This record gives sequence, structure tokens and C-alpha cells, in this order.
Amino acid sequence: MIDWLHHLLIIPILLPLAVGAALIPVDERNRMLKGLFGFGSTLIVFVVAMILMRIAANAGNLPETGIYQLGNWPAPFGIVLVLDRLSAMMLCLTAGLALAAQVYSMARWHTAGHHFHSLFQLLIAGLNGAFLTGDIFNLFVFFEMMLAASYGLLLHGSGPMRVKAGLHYIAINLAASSLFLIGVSLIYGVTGTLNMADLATKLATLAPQNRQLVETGAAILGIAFLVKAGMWPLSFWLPPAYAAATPPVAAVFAVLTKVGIYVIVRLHFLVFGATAGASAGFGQEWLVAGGMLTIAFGAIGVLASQAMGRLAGYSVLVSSGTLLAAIGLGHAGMLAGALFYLVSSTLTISAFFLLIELVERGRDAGADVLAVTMEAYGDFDEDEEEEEVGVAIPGTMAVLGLCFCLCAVLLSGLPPLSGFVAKFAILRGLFDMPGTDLTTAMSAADWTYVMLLILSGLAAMIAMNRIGIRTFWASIEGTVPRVFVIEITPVLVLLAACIFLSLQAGPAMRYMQATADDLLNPLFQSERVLSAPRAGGQ
Amino acid sequence: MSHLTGLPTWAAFGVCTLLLFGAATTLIGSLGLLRLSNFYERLHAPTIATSGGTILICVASMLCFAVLQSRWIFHELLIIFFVTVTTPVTLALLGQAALYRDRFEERNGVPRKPNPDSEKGTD
Amino acid sequence: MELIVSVGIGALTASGVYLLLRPRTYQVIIGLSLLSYAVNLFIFGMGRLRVNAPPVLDPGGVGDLAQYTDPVTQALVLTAIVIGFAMTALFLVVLLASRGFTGTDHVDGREQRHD
Amino acid sequence: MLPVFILAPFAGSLIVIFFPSDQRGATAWFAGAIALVCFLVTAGLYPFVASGGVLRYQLDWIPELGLNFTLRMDGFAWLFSALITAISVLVVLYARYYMAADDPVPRFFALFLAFMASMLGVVLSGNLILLAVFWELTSIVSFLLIGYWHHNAHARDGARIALTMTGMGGLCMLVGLLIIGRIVGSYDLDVVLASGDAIRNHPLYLTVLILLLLGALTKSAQFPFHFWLPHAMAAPTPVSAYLHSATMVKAGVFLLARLWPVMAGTEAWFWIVGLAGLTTLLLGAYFAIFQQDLKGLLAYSTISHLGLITVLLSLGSPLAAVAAVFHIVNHATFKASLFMAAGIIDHESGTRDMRRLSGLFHYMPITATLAMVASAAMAGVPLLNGFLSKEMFFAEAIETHLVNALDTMTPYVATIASMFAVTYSLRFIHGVFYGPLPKELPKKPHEPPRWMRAPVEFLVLACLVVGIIPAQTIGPFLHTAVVSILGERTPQYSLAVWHGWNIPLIMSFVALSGGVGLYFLMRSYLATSVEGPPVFRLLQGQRIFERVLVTLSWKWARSLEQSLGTRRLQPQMCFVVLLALAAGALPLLLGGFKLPPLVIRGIDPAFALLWVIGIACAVGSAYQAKFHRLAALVLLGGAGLVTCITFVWLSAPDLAVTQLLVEIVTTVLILLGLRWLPKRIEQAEDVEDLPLRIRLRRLRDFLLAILAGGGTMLISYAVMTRPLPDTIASYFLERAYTEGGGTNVVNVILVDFRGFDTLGEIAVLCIVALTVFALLLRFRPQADSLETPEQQRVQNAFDDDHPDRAAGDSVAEYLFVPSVIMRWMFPITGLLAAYLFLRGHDLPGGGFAAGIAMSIGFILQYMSGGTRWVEERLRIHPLRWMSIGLLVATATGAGSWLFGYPFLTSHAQYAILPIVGKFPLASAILFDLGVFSLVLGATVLILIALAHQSVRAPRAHARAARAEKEGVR
Amino acid sequence: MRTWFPYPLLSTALLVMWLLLNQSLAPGSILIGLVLGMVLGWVTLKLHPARSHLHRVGRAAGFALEVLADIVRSNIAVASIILRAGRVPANAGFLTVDLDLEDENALALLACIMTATPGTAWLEYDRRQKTLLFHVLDLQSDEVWRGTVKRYEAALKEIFHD
Amino acid sequence: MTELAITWSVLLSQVMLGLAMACALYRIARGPRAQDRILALDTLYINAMLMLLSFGIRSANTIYFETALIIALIGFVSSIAFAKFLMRGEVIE
Repeated sequence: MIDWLHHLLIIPILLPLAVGAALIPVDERNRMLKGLFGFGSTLIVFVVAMILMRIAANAGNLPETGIYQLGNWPAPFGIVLVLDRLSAMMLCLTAGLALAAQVYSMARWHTAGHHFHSLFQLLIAGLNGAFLTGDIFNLFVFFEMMLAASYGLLLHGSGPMRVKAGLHYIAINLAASSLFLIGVSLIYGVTGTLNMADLATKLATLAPQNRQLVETGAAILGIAFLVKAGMWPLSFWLPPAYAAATPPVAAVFAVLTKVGIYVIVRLHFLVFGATAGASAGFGQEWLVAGGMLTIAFGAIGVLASQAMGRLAGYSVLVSSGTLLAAIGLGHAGMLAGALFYLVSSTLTISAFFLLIELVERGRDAGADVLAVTMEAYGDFDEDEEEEEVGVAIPGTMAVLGLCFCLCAVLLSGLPPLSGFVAKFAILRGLFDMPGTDLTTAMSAADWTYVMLLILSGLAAMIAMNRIGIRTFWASIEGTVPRVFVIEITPVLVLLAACIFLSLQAGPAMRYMQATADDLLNPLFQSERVLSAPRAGGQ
Repeated sequence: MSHLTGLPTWAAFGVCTLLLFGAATTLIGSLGLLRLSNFYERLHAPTIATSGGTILICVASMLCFAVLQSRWIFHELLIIFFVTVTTPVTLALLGQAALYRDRFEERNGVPRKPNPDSEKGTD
Repeated sequence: MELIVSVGIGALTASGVYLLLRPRTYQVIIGLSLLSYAVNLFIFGMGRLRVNAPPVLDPGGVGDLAQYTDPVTQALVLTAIVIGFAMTALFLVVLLASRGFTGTDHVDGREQRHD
Repeated sequence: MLPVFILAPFAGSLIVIFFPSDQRGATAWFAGAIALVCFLVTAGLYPFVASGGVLRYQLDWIPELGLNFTLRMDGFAWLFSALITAISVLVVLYARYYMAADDPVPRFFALFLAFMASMLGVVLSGNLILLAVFWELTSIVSFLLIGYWHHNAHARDGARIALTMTGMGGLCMLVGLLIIGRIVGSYDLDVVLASGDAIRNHPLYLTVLILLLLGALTKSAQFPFHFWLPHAMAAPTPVSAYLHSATMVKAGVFLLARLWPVMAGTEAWFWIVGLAGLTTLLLGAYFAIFQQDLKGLLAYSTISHLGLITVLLSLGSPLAAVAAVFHIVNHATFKASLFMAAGIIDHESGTRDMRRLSGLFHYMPITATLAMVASAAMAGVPLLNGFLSKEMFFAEAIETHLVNALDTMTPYVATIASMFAVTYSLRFIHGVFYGPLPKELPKKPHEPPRWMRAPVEFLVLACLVVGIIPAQTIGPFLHTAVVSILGERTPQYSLAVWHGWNIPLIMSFVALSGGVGLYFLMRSYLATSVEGPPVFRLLQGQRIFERVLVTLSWKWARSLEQSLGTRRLQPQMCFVVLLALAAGALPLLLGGFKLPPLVIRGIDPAFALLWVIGIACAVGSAYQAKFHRLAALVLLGGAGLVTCITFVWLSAPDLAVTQLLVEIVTTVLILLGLRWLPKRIEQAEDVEDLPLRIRLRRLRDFLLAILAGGGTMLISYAVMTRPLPDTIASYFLERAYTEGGGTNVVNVILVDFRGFDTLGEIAVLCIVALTVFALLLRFRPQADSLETPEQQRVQNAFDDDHPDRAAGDSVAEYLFVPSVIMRWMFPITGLLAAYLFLRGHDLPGGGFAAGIAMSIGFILQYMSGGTRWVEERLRIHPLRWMSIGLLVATATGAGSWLFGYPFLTSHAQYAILPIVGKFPLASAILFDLGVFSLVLGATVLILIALAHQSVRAPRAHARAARAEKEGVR
Repeated sequence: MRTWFPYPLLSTALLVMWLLLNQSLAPGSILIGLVLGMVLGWVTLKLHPARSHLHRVGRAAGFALEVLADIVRSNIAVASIILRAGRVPANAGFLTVDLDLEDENALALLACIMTATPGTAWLEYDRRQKTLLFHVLDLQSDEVWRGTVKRYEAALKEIFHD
Repeated sequence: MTELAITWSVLLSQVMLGLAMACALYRIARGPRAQDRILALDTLYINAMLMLLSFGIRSANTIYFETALIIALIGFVSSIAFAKFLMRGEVIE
């Protein structure tokens, strides 16, 4: 029984991989069949992820359950998978999003090109691998797997927009991958290890010159992650790419940037945590600055977006910036809030990406342009005939409108949904820093962060408001879009997840707090990885 | 290079000579690339390397390892064989491509394609 | 030896980076290839350079470990080579597709006035 | 009991939305019932509250963060709840008749109930954060309510401005509340209320104050945030009546009153709140006079009255606070009734423009009477409730609270504003109900339905009753509320109509007579003037706000986005390189890193020569890549070759083999692609002719490249000259043979120690192959590369011109001898692949190298025979190979589960087979077989998919040509 | 036998190659070599390369030596031409020769031999008219070169017997 | 003595091979025509192969043989791809 549970840890990687592989030779005419198999696989992964989260929450910190030594080689020599609260949470999030996107795709989008479901499964495998692995080079491999699949999925459906955006996306990420390799190998060249936990223990004992080299490696590595995470000014490719992707793909992409953030969180706290000696907290100030700039840029972009797709893309940036700065500010209390924000914003943005296409289906492009120009010059038809009888909204539009409202509320962090809870938790963590006097405990950076957080919410509110009014209220000649049940259900489910998260914020926050505590205790974590016993009693 | 000390003098001498001659042949062949004046002439240059140079150096290698490991080592023969077999493919293709291009641009005084019409036309 | 290799890495990187910053897709793909050579050598170099060290174990016994080259970096380079190859192929096809759709081989899909 | 206030309306809202839209009556009944229940519950709770009790309810939400669902009802909250619920009952009743039959009422009532719940939430919140939650909820729901008639541009704008303003304020307020929570250590309202001194003395008090006021003043439409309110009039009148009397705008003053014990009494408070209040009071009243829209007049009057309440609260004296609370109630009653009356007028006559309305008394005497009483209350006529609170206000205004100019000004401003109030009230009555009978009204006016008027009647009655016998009616309730705010500081006050001859009375008199006089002076002007007050008309807040918003959030944002961002690749790449450089350099520079000494000894000249060549290749390739693509590719091959020799030189034969094979495939691949790129002819590019910008850019890129190259050079040199640390490699070397079962440590690492990497890596290859395949299926070549290459055309033409040559003879001849050899090479490459594969575990080679080698064999056949030729003979299923390869590799790894070991645990053994002898039987071999199959499949798929374009393109070309021809016909 | 080894010569060659690669004559190697030769023979069958039959293996050996001698000789000749290239202008030119050889493999072999001997380069073979265009680096006399080619051709014809 | 002789002669021959590669490189860089470059690339491959063989002798290790073999066996593939590209305008028809 224990054994069975033990192997469960690798299922989230292997199952999608195997299913993805098995689906390759199946004829494309059987798309539905492929889709069903893919769905089944993701569903199992989701269930497994849930079980893993339970395990992680209850007994996950025991080396016997949370560490999986591939090939039965112990850390730091072999590759290990590490289950903790954070990785379990990310697995759940990914699987959840993937389920929604997959169902959505089966309505029409998976017919836009070939091998959608295989690529999708392989993307999930890559994502899960990146979340679970405890080895930096293996992380590279899974990063590439995930990226390769994301390239494929971004290009799914082809067309000039996607290909153009894809070209930039791929070029930048290839450059970033080179940086990744340089960083990893540099770290290996100086420390002689690839295991994250081992690295954490070794860093403190290095000679200063060597430590500087490791820091260089880590900084270069950091650039690679920040490209993925979308930090300004490394993120210009992101909004066009995400806006160009087909909706189900964009929905999953929402979690892709979070991989960058996840890794930064991981390495930052594990390797440059309290035990890192002179390197403790390395690069924090850069994260803060970059994060804040990213929030600002994202918020500006949100305001400047005409199309919802771009708006969503910039929202991704805002979310990334918020998290990066929160990590960089490094207050213990904020971390739990930031993690909560991570989950909430990812779910929201995914839902929004899925929603956008449904909403825009029935719209007239010309009306848009008109509305935009009118607004741009501040012109309003003052003399318009006022008719004070309401117009009934068709059921479909009502549901879409409701979803849009929820998205807007979530994106701008308005109460009472999880977007608000997340921001509140972050701010509260920021304000509740230890220190007797609030005025001295908080730095200028902290205050700027507060301001940016509020302003970005405001920007999202204004932009969503504007776009929502234009879409739902002012559409001059819109036809009611044809929306399939399997398209709207995923959106609703994702939003319901946000609502659930808001209602269950207490338990959720407890989980996040425990996660944050884990992160802030790197010594324990590395001890756990390095002391895990081998199977077969050796 | 401690391993090479195991070679008896005669073998060492042989290996050295073969190697030097092989390398020199190759160098001459490659020099041909520099010194010959047009492409068709240069086309002959690498063949020195592929035949003379390769054979000499491969024999040197065979000799060296055969003596060192005290058994017959022939696998360099494969190299000689394959180089000989594959070079014509490249050279013939390249030569033909050059011919075609030169004919098309009418330069270098290449012979025209033997025109079947002109010959058969007299029949 | 280290000097030569590091100069070589530097030159490959410089050429690669310069091409990455150029506006033609073909330049970029050549640049990426050059950069990947540089990166492969860099990774390899991180295991330190050894001339004439047997890379393969003697089945009889392990002997002195210090005489072998670092196999880890070699394994890493192998992985990197494979992934690099895959990515070159992908980028090539994407640039072809981009060229097909936009009619130009400029990286932005439209010609700038200069370059 | 308390959750009922929140749950019932919210649940009702959810239910109501599903009512059929033609069921106006049922929907209204349902909504009304819920409102009534809430009201009755409130009423039932009075005895407890009146006895000084505080009702509490707590549900954990996020206890760790101090955010709980805490409801708390004290006297003040009770008063507000009563007001909210009572008025909502009346508004529902009113709306039942007001809303048109075609209106989608379920949506209306659903939003209405939701709004009521949010508002109740605001007043009942026992937790500051919860209060903020409900606060923003009121903003959101009011947005939807105001935009109910969203097909009207006004409604949309009004809704948007309202949300933007109040939402913005709410966010600021949240920060303020968070700071309070930090100062106090809790968000619990009781705790906060008990720690006034701590807050007032805190250094951040001013910050908190400003943030809170931003929330409260925007919500209460105080100057300079007042302008959203008149635009919110685009909402259906019941909504206006509700929003502007008991709710929404009252939330702002509610907050001020709620936190009054904590925040008030300081000079900052007095100045900021007082100044805002006084300005609003005066300006609101002044603007109200000049409105032509009935609802506009009422809206500005609301602004003005809220200013009055704000001023009262700003004074910091308990008595003023009492007056404020009292006026809150009074204002709610008369303003709700006035809005309803205005709605009736609008409803029955079809217009709200006062220039068109007159003499309506004739048609609707009862309504007119009711409106007159309510207006009188608004104007502060004695014997009506408005008078009482206004007198209290006057009384407070003349008191000296703090010695400064503002305090001195207050009584004068109060009197003038009051005078204006009389003027606009009079205008409302006189202009609309008296005068000549109206002409050209859209509808013929008449009295409204009985029950539509009932709410107005009730409210007006309340005005009267309270106005006449205040102490007996409102007195106890007011007292309860006041005590709950002021506690021990509750002053002595008397609610009586007559306080004797005193200054306030004189002020009232002055205001009344002055106001009447002013009205008659301005009457003719107002009857014809355009909307809005003179001078200020040009200064429209909403307009300015819109402009600012558009400029900030649209124009500036767009230009900022464009200047901060880019959509071009080159700058992005530039940033990546720059940041990477900075990231690499900074830790070293800041740490004072010392470079290792330069070692020139021991340089092998041959090796040095090799790298001279390598560097020349690299640089040449960079130089040629623009115009001589082929040359660049050849040079790239040279650089790759040098890299490969370097690997051999430095004892890494595995790498050399793989690098070489990959190199060959890559070259073929790029050549395949080159066909589809546009011809690029070298222009005579004179460097001098290029614009400076270009030259500078190139210089910059060149410098960046040099820096990047130099950086990697230095770092690699620094690391390589350092002694090797204690690495994990020794572990592998020790165990590769004994436990991994192979002597080629690199390969053992690949398939065993770090086999998982390999699994991922082949998955990458598989993904890329799929992507390439999928993308190429949709490939549309550009028109100019669509036709067959020039060479082929010429050669085909040659074949066509000569009758004895069949089509394709040229190519057949061209390839005649080479293809014989290339064909025989196929089995040979197969053998090589088998060789590389089988020896992999012990010697350089392995599944990957074997796969690539085999795929080269295939490519060779394609090159010699062409796509069709090969595919007629060999059935190639690369997709199947890939799938099988990946599955085999995975299954091999999973096989170890059967033995109770983790994934990919390898089992190595040398089996003794008959004849064959000792044979390695590691499970890793099976894994490697998977790798082989996948690599073969993927490589072949990529190359062939690309090659197939050449077959597809002529067909596509022919299709296009045909289509064009048909199009011409 | 034919069904098992469609190309006996190929299979033999592969076996030899396998043994050379593995540098062993162990029964295991031979077995694997045979199996590989067989399997690859089957696969090759699908590509239908032309079959040829070797006759007179002894003649072939003699011919090989003859060619080897030619290679050595021409290596020296060409090397001297290259070294003298600066001073003496090369006397290069194109030549055509009619060939009777029909067998594809024999022609390929001829191409290999001509390329392997420096100084002659196989350029173009017109299959309809059976003429070969080749390039000679040192064109002293047309007939000598044509004679050489004819000599090779005759030997090959004998060996391949077509 | 033999050691010295071998060391020097191997070194000398490697330098010669290096120079041979340099000649090829010169032709690659200078052209003038595409076929010259490709021819030179082919030469470069052969020279590299010989360099590897000489390195095998120098290190007295047969483990580097495969790399040389691969160049001999399939090194020509890229050259013929180039050649075919020149002649036909595309590599695979």
C-alpha cells in the first residue's frame, strides 16, 4: 500500500507522457476519441494531484513519502522528485486548468490543427515534471519539454498572427534556454552538484570567489526564469503570443509563466534562503525592482489594450510582477498571500482566456473600432435618444456577461472574490511585519508596492469596465454567439473554483501558510531530500 | 603519450613516416585548393587527400595499433573503403552542378551539353 | 588549453549573439546554432578539460577516479545537443511559416525601412 | 439572526434572476417580501439593541489573517438597517409600478436585492475588512444598477464613472483600514473603536485619514468627487431613490460616523473633512438651483445635504454628531419621497425637464401636495423633519470648535447654502406644479396608480410626524444610535420644534426669506436657461474627469505602452542579452572577483591552429549570414566540425559522435528550408551610405556581442582553471560498471543514473517533430517561392525541348551514378546504426547516435530517389516509431515497479547466451531501444515533412494558377 | 537461400564490415553479423538496387592492384602539378569518351576508380548516348586518358560480365 | 628517443593537417562560387577525419576511431545535400 502511494508521485509525469505518446499514431479523424483519452488522463492526474496534496498536507514532509528517487539512485547523485505542499498545489492547479482547457477544446479548437491532444498531454507532463523535480538540470529538461509543447500549442491552428507571435516567442525563449544551460553548468562547475537541496547545503561552505561564481550562475539562471515569468523588460513577447494562441492553449499558458515564478520561489528560498551564508537573499532587490516595473508595465498595458486578448496577456504580466515583487520583498508574512494570489490569478486569467473567444464570437469588428475611436477622443453622443425601457439580455449573453463580471472583479482584486482575498493577504502580510513602529518597519519599496498593487487593480477595473461596457452594453450590431455547453462549462467551473477559493479562504490560507513555512525552512527541506532512504534497503 | 612508448623502434619509424607522408600529401592536396586556378582543376585537389592521404594515415594507424595491441587491426580499412566510395558521389555531383551553372551562364569554356538533335538531325 | 577553449567559446558566443540581434530570420537561426555550439562547449568546460583521459572505464577495475574525465558534463552536453537540434528544427520551420505568411524574412514579419 | 440580513437578500437575488421576465408582479412581490422580512427582523431586534446590547455573529473566514465574517449590530447599525430595509420595501413597491412591462424586471430586482444585502453588509460589518468587502460590493452592484438601461449611452457613462470613482476610493480605503488594523492589531470593529487614542497619535494617522476619506468622500459624492452622482441619475428612478436616500451615498457618511469616535477631533480631520463638507454643501446647493432636470436638481441637492452631514461630522463635537445622524435619517425620508415623486412626474408626463413642466398640480394634485411637503422638508421649513436637523446644524455652526478661519466661516456658508436650498426647493415646487398648464408634453399627465403613490405618502407622513413630534417618534431610535457611537460622550440634547428665539432661528429665517427672494429674482432666467450653473457650466466635473481618465488611462497608457514596450524582436533580444550580461557581471564586479592568472604554457599548436580555424568559421559565418546564406551555412559546418574535433581532443568521443551526426542532419535541414526563403541579392552596400542610426545600431550590437563573448570567455576561463570541486561524478564513475553495468560512464548516466533526463529529452524531440509536422501541414509558401526552382525549370525545359529526352531525364542522369552508391549506402548506415546502438553501453554510441545515423540513411534515399520514389518502395511510419519509442522507454522505466523499485531502476546483467557468448542484458538497453526508435522517427518526420513541401508546392501552385484562370473567365 | 539473403554479396559485405567494426571473430559477432546482413538485405530489397554478379574474382584482385598502382602514380603526378601550379600553367581540359558498360554498379565502380585516381574527375554520363564527360588535370594527350578509361572499362566488363 | 620522434612527428603532421584545414577554410571563405565552398567543406571534412586518426595514434586509443569512421561514412551527406541544392534548387524533390 505504501509502495503504491509511493509511485503515485511520478504518475503526473508519466501518465500524460504515455497517453500523449500513445495518441500520436491515432488517426486525426478520431479527434473525439483522442480528446476523451486525453481528458481521462488529465482527470486521473487531477485526482492523483489531489491525493498528493492531501499527502503533502498531512505527512508530506517525511522523506519516505515525498521523495522519489528515479532509478533508485539517492540524492544528490540521481534525480529526485520532491513532493511538498508547493509542488502538490501547483500540480493540482495545472491539472485543473488543463481539464478545463481540454473540455473547452473539444468543442471546436482541437480541430484547428493536428496532434493537439498529444501536444497537450506532453505539455502537462512537462509542467508536472518542472514542478516536481528536485534537480536543476532535470528542471531544464522539463522546462524544454514544456516550452517545446507550448511552441507547438501556440502554433496550433497556424495563421499569420500565431506564427509571427510564435517566432518571437520561440526566439526569445531559445535565447533564454541558452542562458539556462550556462547558468546550470556554471553552478555545477563550481559546486559539483545538480541537486537543489545539495546545492543549498553546499553554498554556505564555498570560498568567496567560488560563491561569487555561483551567484553569477544563479543570476544568469534567474534571467532565464524571468524571461519565462515575464518580467519587464523581458516580456514584450508575452502579450502578443498569449493573445494569438487559441483559447484553450492560452488558458493553459496562464500557468506557464507561473512555472518561472515557481522555480524562482523554489531556488530563492531553498538555495539563497537563510542557510546560504553570505549569499542569503541574493538578488532580492532586483526581483523587487523588476517586479514593480512589471506591475507598472502590465497595468499600463492593461489600460492600453483594445482587444481582450491583449488585456488578458497584460494581466498575466501584472500577476507575474505582483508575485515577483512579493517574493523579492521577502517578508515572511506576505509569502502565503502571494501563493494564494498565484493560484487565484492563474485560475482567473485562464477563465478569462477561455471566455474571451466566446464573447468575441458574436461581435462586429467595425463597431469595435468605432467605439474605440469615440472613446479615444472623449466623444459621446450627448443627444442620443434615451429610451428608458430595458432590453432583455439573451440567456447566453447573460451567462457570458456574468462570467465577464466575475473575471473583472477577480482581475481587479475587488471583493469579495479570491482576487481580493489574495491582495488582502499580501497587503496584510506586508503591514504586519515585525517591528514596533510601522513607519520604520516599512521601506519605501514596501509603500511603492502597496501603491502599485492598488493602482494595478484600479487599472484592471477601468480597463475591464471599459471593455465590458463596450462588449456587453454598447454592442451595436452583435449577434448572439453560438456557445456550446462544453465551452461555457469550463469557464464556469474555473470561476466556481475561484469562488470556492474565496469561501474556503481560511483553510486555503492555512495551507498556504504551511507552504510558506516550509519554504522558509530550507535546511529542513534539504535534509529531507538528502536523507531519503533508497528502495530495497540500501 | 606514455602508451606510445610501447612501440618498437621500427614500428615507430614506420608510423612516423607514414603519418608525415600522409599529412604532407593531404596538405598538398589542400594547397591545391588554393593554388589551382579554376573550379574544375580544384576538383582534383581533394582526391589526393581522399586517396593518398587517407591511405597513408590509415595504414599508419593500423600499423600502430596492430603493434601496440599485438593483433591485427584492420578497421581502418573501412575508412579507406568508405572514403573511396563516397567521394565520387560528392565530386561528381559538384562537378555536374558546376558544369550546369557554367553552361547556364556560359563561362569557363565548358563543353556544351552534347546535343542529341544536332547529331541525330543529320540521320 | 583552457585559454584556447575559452577564447573559442567567447568567439562563438560573440558571433552567435551578434547574429541573434540581426533582423533576418536566417541570421537568427545561424546565430542560435553558433550559440548552441558555444553553450555546449561551455557546459563541457565546466567539467574541466582533460586531454587524453580515457572516457571509458576499464571493466577490470575502476582504478584511480581522478584520471577519468567528468562524465556528468558530457551527459549534460549530450542532452543539450539533442534539445538544441530539436529547437533549431522547430525554429527553422517557424521561420519558414512566417516567411510564407508574411512574405518577408524579417523577424518582425514586415520590413522596416532600414534593416 | 444577523446573517439573515445578508443571506436572505442575496439568496433572494439568486432566485429572482430565474423568474420569467414577464412576471413583473410576482417578481416584485417576492423581492418585496424579502425586504419586508428584513425590515421586520430589524424591528424585532430593536428591544435588544435599545437596551444597549450589541448583537454579534461571527463565522470564521480567514481567522489567521483576522478576517472573519463578523456581523455586529449596535444602535447606529440598527438605525441604518431599519432605514435601508424600510426604504427598500417602499422602493420595491414603487418599482413594481414604475418599471415598464417590457423591462426585464427579474434582473432589476435581483440587483436591487443584492444591493440591499451589500448595503446591510456595510452597516452591519463588525470587521473592518469585511466592511471594505461590502463597500466594494455596493460599488459593483450599483454599477450594474445604474447601467440597467445599458443601451443608453448616459446610463453606461454614469455607471462607469460611478464605479471608477467609488471603486477607486474603496481601494484607497482598504489600505487605510489595513493600516488601522496594523496599528490596533485587529480588524475587529470593537477593538478598533476602543483604540481611538492609539490611532490618533500614530505617526501614520494622517495617511490613514486621507486614505479613509478618499473612500468615504468618493462614496458620499463630496467635492471634488461629487460629479459621479448626477450622472448616476441615468438609473431607473427607484434606483436613484434608493441609492441617494438611504444607501450608497450614505455609506460614506456612515463610515465617517462609524469611525468618528476613533478618527475625529483632530485638526487634520477638521480641516479636511470640514473643507470638503463646506465646499460640497455650498456648491451642491448652488448647482442644484440651475438644474433643468428634475432628477439633476435632486441629485445636487443630495450632494449638498451630504456636505451638510459631513460638515457636522467634521466639527468633532458630540452634539454635531447627533445632528449628523439625525439629518441622515431625515434626508433619507424626504429625499426618497422626492425622488419617487420626480419619478411619478417623469413617468406620467414623459419628461423631467423643468422648462417643459408646469402647472402639474392641475393633473396630479395629490402627488403635488406630497412633493410640496417633502420639498419643504428639504428646504428646512418648520414643522418638518428637515427643519429640526437643520436647526441643530445651525446651532453647531455658530459654536466655536477650533479657532481658525474655517470655523469662522461655517455659519455664513451654512446660511447661504440653506438659502440656496430654499431656492431650489421652491423651484421644484413652483416651477413644476404651478404656472400655466403644460403644452406639448409627451404624455398627458395624470395621477399615478394608487400603490405607486403609497410609498411617497408614507414617507411624507414620516416627515411630518417627525417634524412635529420628534421626541416621541424618532427620539428613542436616534438616542440608541447616538449612544452607540458616542458612548459616554453622549451629550444632552433635546429634540423639540421650538427652542425659543435664538440665532439658529434667525439664520433659518434669513435663509427662508432670502431663498424665496432669490427664487423670484432668478425665475425668468431659470425658465429658459440651459442646463447647469453659469460659469461653472463650462467646468463640468464629469467632462474633466472623462478627459483626464481618457488621457491617463488611454492616451498616455497607449503611448507609454508603446514607449516602454516594443513589438519588435530585436530590441527584445537586446534586452535579454543586456540583462544577462548585467546578471553575469554584477555579482562578480560587486564581489570584487579576481581573474585567474593567464596560463600560456602547454598550448598545443595544432589545437591552437584548429581554433584559429574555428573562430574564423564562426566570425565568417556571422559576417556572411545576410547575403551569402550558403557560405554562412558552410562556415557554420566548419565551426561545428571544429567543435567536434575539440570534443575528441578533450576525451569526449560520445559528444563528438553525436555532435557530428546532429551537425549533418542540421545542415540538411537548413538546406531544405533555404529553398523557401526569398532570394537575397547582395546590394552594393556602402557603409558610408547607411544612415547613422543603422550604423550606430550595428555598432551597439557589435559591442554587445563582444561583451557577451568576452564575458563567457572570462567566466569559462575562470572556472576551468579552478580545481574541480568534489563532484557527484565520482559516484557515477565508481558505480557505472558495478551497478550500472556499463563501462561507458556517459552512456550509463544517460540511460540509467539520469535516465529521466533522457526520457524528457526524447519527449522534447517528439514534441518538436509533432509541432513541425502539424505546422507544415498548414504551410503556405510565399508566391515567389511557390514555383519550382529556376534550375529545375531550365533543366525540365531542356528535356522538353529535345524530343528524344523524356521529362526528368536531366535529373536522372545527374543522379545516375551517385544514386547507385547512395542506395547501397542504406544497408551500410543501417549496420552502422546497429553497431552504434549495441556498443553504446560500453563504448561511445548509444540509441540517440544510432537513431540519427539511421535517419541519415533514410535521408540519403530521399535525396537520391526523390520523395515519391522512396515512398513507393518503403513504407515509413515515423509517427508510429515515435509513439512506440516513447512508450517503450516509458514502459521499460515502469517495469521496475513490478520488482518494487522506483521508476527507471535499471537491471543490469551480462547473460551468457549460446553461441553469442557474453551479452549485456541491462534493461537500459531496452530503454535505449525506445530512444533509438523515437529519434529515428522524429528526425525522419521532421526532414520528410519539410521535404514534402516540394511535392505539395507544385500542386498548390497549379491549383492557384487554375483558380486564377477561372477567375479571369 | 535467395529468400533469406536476397543480396548475398551485400550480406557478405555487411558481415565483413561488422566483423571489422567489432574487431572480433567470436561466434557471437558472426551470428549477429549474419542476422544483420539478412535483415538489412530484406530492407534493401525494397529499394530494388540493381543486382550484379561477380565473375572472375581473381581478375578483380589483379585489377585492384592495377588501380592501386595508378592511384599512387597519379597522386605523385598531381601533387607535383599542384606544387608547380604557380610556375607552370595547368594544362587541364574536358574529355568525352563513349562507354559500352551497361551495369549500373560497374559504372559506379568506374566512377569511384576515376575519382580515386587524382587527375581525373568523373563529371557527366549521358545514359542515352552512353558518353562520359570527364575532366583531366593534366591533359597531355587525349588518347592516353581515353585509353586509360577504356582499360578500366574493359576490366570491369570482364569482372561484371554483362 | 622513439617517444620524442613520435611526439614530434605526430605534432608536425597535426600541424600540417591543420594547415590543410586552413587552406580549405580559405577556399570556403573566399569562394568565389558556391561549388568552391562546398568542395572545400568536403575537403575540410576529410582533413578533420585525418586529424582524428592522427589524434588516435597520438593518444594510442582506438576509441576515437568511430568519429573518424562516421565522417568517412556519412560525412559526405551534407556535401551532397549542398551539391544537390546547387544543381536542382532543392535537396529533396
